[in-house]
Amino acid sequence: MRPGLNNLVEYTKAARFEKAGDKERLGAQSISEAERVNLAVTIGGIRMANPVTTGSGTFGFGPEYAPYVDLKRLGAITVKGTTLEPRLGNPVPRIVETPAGMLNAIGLQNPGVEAFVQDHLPYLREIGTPVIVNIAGNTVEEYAAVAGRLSEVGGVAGLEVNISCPNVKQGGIQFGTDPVMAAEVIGAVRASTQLPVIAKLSPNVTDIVAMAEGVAQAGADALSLINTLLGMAIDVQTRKPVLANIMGGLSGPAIKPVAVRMVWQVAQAVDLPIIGMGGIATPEDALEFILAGATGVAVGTANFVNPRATVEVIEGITTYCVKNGIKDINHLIGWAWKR
Amino acid sequence: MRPGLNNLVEYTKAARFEKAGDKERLGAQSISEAERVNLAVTIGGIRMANPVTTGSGTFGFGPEYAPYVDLKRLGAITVKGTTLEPRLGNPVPRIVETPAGMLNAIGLQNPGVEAFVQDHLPYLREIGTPVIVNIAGNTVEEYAAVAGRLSEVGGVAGLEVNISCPNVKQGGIQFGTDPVMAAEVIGAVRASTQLPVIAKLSPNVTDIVAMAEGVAQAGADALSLINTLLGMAIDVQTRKPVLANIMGGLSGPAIKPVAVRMVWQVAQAVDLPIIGMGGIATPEDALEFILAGATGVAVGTANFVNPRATVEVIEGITTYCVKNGIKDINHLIGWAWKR
Amino acid sequence: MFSCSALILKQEKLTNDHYLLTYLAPEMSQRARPGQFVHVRCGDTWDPLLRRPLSLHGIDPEAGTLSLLYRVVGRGTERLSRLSEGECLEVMGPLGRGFQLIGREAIVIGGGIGVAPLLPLVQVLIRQGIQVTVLLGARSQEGLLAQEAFQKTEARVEIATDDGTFGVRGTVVDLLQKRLESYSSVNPGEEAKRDICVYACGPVPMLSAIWQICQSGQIPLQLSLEERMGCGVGACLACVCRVKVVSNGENQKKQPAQFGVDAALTSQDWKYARVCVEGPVFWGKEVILDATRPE
Amino acid sequence: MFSCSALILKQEKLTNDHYLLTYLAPEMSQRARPGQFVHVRCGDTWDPLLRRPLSLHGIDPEAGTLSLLYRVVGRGTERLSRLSEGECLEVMGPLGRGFQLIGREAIVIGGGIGVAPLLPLVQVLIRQGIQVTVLLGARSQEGLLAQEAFQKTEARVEIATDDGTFGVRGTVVDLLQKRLESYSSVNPGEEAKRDICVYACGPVPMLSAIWQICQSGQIPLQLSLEERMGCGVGACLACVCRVKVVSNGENQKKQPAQFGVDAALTSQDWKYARVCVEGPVFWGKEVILDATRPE
Ligand SMILES: Cc1cc2nc3c(=O)[nH]c(=O)nc-3n(C[C@H](O)[C@H](O)[C@H](O)COP(=O)(O)OP(=O)(O)OC[C@H]3O[C@@H](n4cnc5c(N)ncnc54)[C@H](O)[C@@H]3O)c2cc1C
Ligand SMILES: Cc1cc2nc3c(=O)[nH]c(=O)nc-3n(C[C@H](O)[C@H](O)[C@H](O)COP(=O)(O)OP(=O)(O)OC[C@H]3O[C@@H](n4cnc5c(N)ncnc54)[C@H](O)[C@@H]3O)c2cc1C
Ligand SMILES: Cc1cc2nc3c(=O)[nH]c(=O)nc-3n(C[C@H](O)[C@H](O)[C@H](O)COP(=O)(O)O)c2cc1C
Ligand SMILES: Cc1cc2nc3c(=O)[nH]c(=O)nc-3n(C[C@H](O)[C@H](O)[C@H](O)COP(=O)(O)O)c2cc1C
Ligand code: FES
Ligand code: FES
Repeated sequence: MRPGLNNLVEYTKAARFEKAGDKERLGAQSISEAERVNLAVTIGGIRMANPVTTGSGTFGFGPEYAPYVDLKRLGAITVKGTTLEPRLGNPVPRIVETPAGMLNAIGLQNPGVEAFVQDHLPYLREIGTPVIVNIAGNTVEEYAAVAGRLSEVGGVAGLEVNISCPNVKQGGIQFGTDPVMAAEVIGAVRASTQLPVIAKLSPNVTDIVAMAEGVAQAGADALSLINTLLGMAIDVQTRKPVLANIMGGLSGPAIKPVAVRMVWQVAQAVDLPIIGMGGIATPEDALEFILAGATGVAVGTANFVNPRATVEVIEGITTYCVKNGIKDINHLIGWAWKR
Repeated sequence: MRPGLNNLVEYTKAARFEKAGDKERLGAQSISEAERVNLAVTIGGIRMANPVTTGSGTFGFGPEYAPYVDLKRLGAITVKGTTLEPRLGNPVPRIVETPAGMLNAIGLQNPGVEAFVQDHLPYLREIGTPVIVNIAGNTVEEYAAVAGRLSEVGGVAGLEVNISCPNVKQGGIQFGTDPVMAAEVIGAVRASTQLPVIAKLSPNVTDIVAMAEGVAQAGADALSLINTLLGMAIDVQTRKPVLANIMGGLSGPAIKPVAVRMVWQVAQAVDLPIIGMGGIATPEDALEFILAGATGVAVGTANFVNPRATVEVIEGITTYCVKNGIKDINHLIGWAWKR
Repeated sequence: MFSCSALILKQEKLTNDHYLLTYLAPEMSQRARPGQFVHVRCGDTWDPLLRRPLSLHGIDPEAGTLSLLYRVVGRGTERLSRLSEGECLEVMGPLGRGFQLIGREAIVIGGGIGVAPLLPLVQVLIRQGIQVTVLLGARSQEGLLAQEAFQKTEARVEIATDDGTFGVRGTVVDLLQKRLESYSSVNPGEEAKRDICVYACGPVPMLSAIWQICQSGQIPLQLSLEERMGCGVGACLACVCRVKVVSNGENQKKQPAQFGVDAALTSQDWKYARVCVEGPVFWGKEVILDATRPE
Repeated sequence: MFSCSALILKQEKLTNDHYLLTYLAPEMSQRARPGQFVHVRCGDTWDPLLRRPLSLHGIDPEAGTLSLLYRVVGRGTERLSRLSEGECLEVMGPLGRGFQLIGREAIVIGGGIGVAPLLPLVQVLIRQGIQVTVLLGARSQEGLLAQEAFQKTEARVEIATDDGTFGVRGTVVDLLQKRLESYSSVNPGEEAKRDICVYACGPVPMLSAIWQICQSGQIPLQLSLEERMGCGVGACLACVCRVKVVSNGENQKKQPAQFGVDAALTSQDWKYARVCVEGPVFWGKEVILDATRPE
């Protein structure tokens, strides 16, 4: 070893310790206080130990982040969008970085529901954390079929229905931008499953409240909002769109203000629990959504930046509750307009 | 003077020189090439020496930025939104910073059209740069009245109609989110002025193309897009919305991908010149909009970050044209989908 | 008003949260007046996006330097504190309307970081032959800033801390009251009040208390205010505060008053003024300190 | 796989655009294998947002250090180059599948910055008793990187520059052809081809040319690929490249093949594999280099 290396190793350990979760920083007394804070929430019948889940498509099927995060600690795991048949997805480039955000056009690459059930679900079941499966389709029937299949297999806590897909029967208009079509999808899914149904809304609409009301009437048990904002980027050197797919979905911290606004609007108008997402990277971000009216929160793009973002959010929420004398996280839901 | 200060002064001068416009950096030969590039564009009859104007509400009435920018060099100056009567605007806080962006809820504070004509227009007329006046109102009649008044006075090159205002007669729904109401406003303005009418569209809609088509049919000569995205922020300490107005408009680099996407969509569908805006801070940003189909571009929030952003964008576009052998900026408009 | 990349000559850490940054900007330093501020970038990416307003704490036109005394409170100031000697500071200024020098005696009051704009004020007041008393306040001794710098001037310096760890136990408001009593006992009569002026900068509750004392005693008062800023140059209308509308009779609306071009904007008895242009220094008799809007 | 704040021990500027950064990460260095990469943050704000993938250029488990050889091409790498000794690097890794060591002879080919992952490869190959020839290419002399480091190993190093300013005038492809000719003249027969392996990293046109030579000569080839990355851990599916589907008869779909769990995803004869997990090193016979999707 080089001279002085021991010191450096110590230094590195110290630096890592500094980065340790807030829980560690709270000190012994507060740790017991932290343990007394109730973080458990229920979303459409899904009981979660804490409000934090993952953004579909940003956390794979779980094992990808297992080296960085104890998956047992998450409130739920929401996995990549699953369709009836396998999908190849789009050509590359599939992503491009934008100011405080990114665009993606993955094109729903996924192995199809059967391969999901055989190859991925067993691993997820083992963890014990509630598994929310994000589902998608190009026809109402496809949605219903995936939902039906996932209801039979056991180990799925709920379905998150991604309605931001093009309806191939109706010329490719997105289900998620028309309240009637959205309600149709949710209604069909509702009819084919006993599992909790979470409707995941697209933010690319004039009236998010109308969308939420539509899917609520169609039988959704909960809402996820928001999905990505439709955007694009052009390469000034090639003078062509950067993404092979031309347009993509904008996510990351950049979109947080839009997401918080939509949660705020919907929470006041519709009596369903909401999983808030869009740019959550820190405990404060998550708290913004909860104060706006979200019962749960999902960490999406931030996982790419900080693979421990999910647990750091959980720890930070706990610290906030201890410091502010909040005994139950449920008290904070909607505080910004309720009190 | 302290010893060594002379050197430091030189250093500072050098640092400033380094930051000098691209034009300076091009070298003598290229400067003459730069002068041969045609940057002039025409937008709805407004002849601009270059494509660059200012985002309404971010550049005051012009003199505010005169110490930093030679206002004669701008393609046009788009001034703060003007209403029939003076408006006090909203209480503070009126702005909040967000990741790569900001929210504003100024509330259209403005001295009213008469004070504008008397106190601000004379200064603007002197400059010689085309002046675009952004107008707003709470009823169709108000819009028409402001437009009528501004048509009489001379020195106004065009009107940019901000339709993102609440329609007080129809319960506060925004004109800008309903194609029929938007067309009504534009139709009324069209009927009361000979000046070029630029419809400024809100991005908070499901179908930006339908909005654009609506105002095109109602007689708009050009389109500005985009206005701000509706967003909000919550202070986790007070647990209340940060802005006194609760919601505000999101602007800045964060929204650029959404803005480029909308320009791209509208440019291909509607045969009107577009002034693109939303997060433009650098020449490359401006070029993205032009390649997407914008004829003009507006620098908004970026003025706050860099008071010389407008001229730096003009200089950078020139450099780009010289380096890439582009003789006329008009050739680049819509390149990303035309070629 | 300039916008430049200025060379940082010094970045001193004064306390755990307080820094003193000195930069070279010859032209800017020649134009700067006490009470004015600069608008600085705290990084070179789009996050954080906006500039941060900071008062001029040191103005040295001879050396061509300016300095900023600031407290780290959030992301912007934290990043600012990481810059070091030899690096560049993107800075716009000098901005805003500074203090007006009037009368024969001055009482200059600073609370916490509010002392920042007051040091150059005191220096100029003294240079003009005005007699200056400086009242500094803080929670406790550690919160006292720039105290030595004030003591180096010819001003008389009095200090109060809430916990009595330094100077008098109490607040600057107590000190002000005493000082005004002794002034009026030496200089009796209404006339004498025109010869004194109070200058204050600090937290709003402190300013409110001072405002009330000066208002009831009819003592001229100048306050330096803070508000969130976008542009810093009067263009965005983000940074407003309420000021009283001075009634000029019937044609009041027609007169573009001292607050600049937007004087036409009035409610019944107040209007919004921009802190970055019409301020940050306002006359006590003009300003309405409570920032919430009445209906 | 770790994610940590590692102490930067050294940041050397090698050329105008190239840097060599060494950091301390004992556990990571013990796990790291040649051809693997790390995912680093290039700042601590949300802009730029994403991490940047960089290959491991130096792996020293004894010293507990790792090093990165990188070229400044954009905002991320530019910010990375501003970090200095004593500061922290946020880094995840080691990630991906590295090179597989096979055969008795190796030809290791690097073009431009593509040499980065090859140095530890060469060191390990030599330690395993494999005979190594290194072929380095660049436009001109200034573009040659880490040349001395390769020369310090026991490998035989040959260099080609397009303009002949150093080594042979020509490309590494020319060098490869010569080298293969001499190999097969010494080791004739099909069997001998299993005893050699070509390892390459560099620009896609170079890789394509090498791929064709190896394909037609049936020489084993391993390529290190690049693609834009989000997560770096296989979760986001951003970083895909096309690989051939190896037909296993009828129940092909059922077999989760060597590319991991997503083997079910297939078109007619290819599927997408993730560069960050199934790569960045791929076998030449598997990979389809042209990244555009055929219809
Ligand atoms: C005219 C003027 C002069 C000032 N002079 C000084 C000074 O000399 N020394 C000093 O330490 N501070 C001064 N301040 C306050 C200083 O601007 C804020 O502390 C600073 O902007 C906080 O930035 P941040 O990113 O660290 O905090 P954050 O809280 O992260 O900032 C978030 C946003 O709020 C704004 N903001 C937060 N606090 C304030 C505030 N008090 N006033 C205005 N905007 C705020 C920020 O500018 C930013 O846009 C002055 C403010 C004004 C208006
Ligand atoms: C597995 C792997 C190993 C690599 N090893 C090295 C190395 O050892 N040394 C080295 O100099 N470079 C290496 N690269 C390339 C390096 O990742 C890019 O040069 C870098 O990401 C550019 O970032 P930027 O912000 O400077 O450029 P920008 O062009 O501003 O980056 C914009 C976005 O594009 C992505 N991007 C740009 N170029 C590439 C690229 N070539 N590959 C992947 N993503 C890219 C960036 O990550 C970022 O998300 C490697 C790439 C991969 C995938
Ligand atoms: C790479 C990527 C893939 C995604 N895939 C899906 C998906 O399959 N289904 C879905 O409903 N949402 C998908 N999303 C959207 C996210 O789940 C989330 O709604 C969105 O990114 C906003 O949250 P964030 O800003 O935290 O990422 C994806 C997002 C990203 C960035
Ligand atoms: C402080 C502020 C005030 C604004 N005021 C107006 C306005 O009065 N009328 C209007 O049409 N748009 C207004 N806008 C919107 C801008 O003109 C522009 O459309 C938007 O900010 C997007 O561009 P940017 O990201 O470059 O700022 C305002 C924006 C800001 C930030
Ligand atoms: S900060 Fe823009 S008007 Fe004052
Ligand atoms: S970068 Fe996310 S899957 Fe490879």
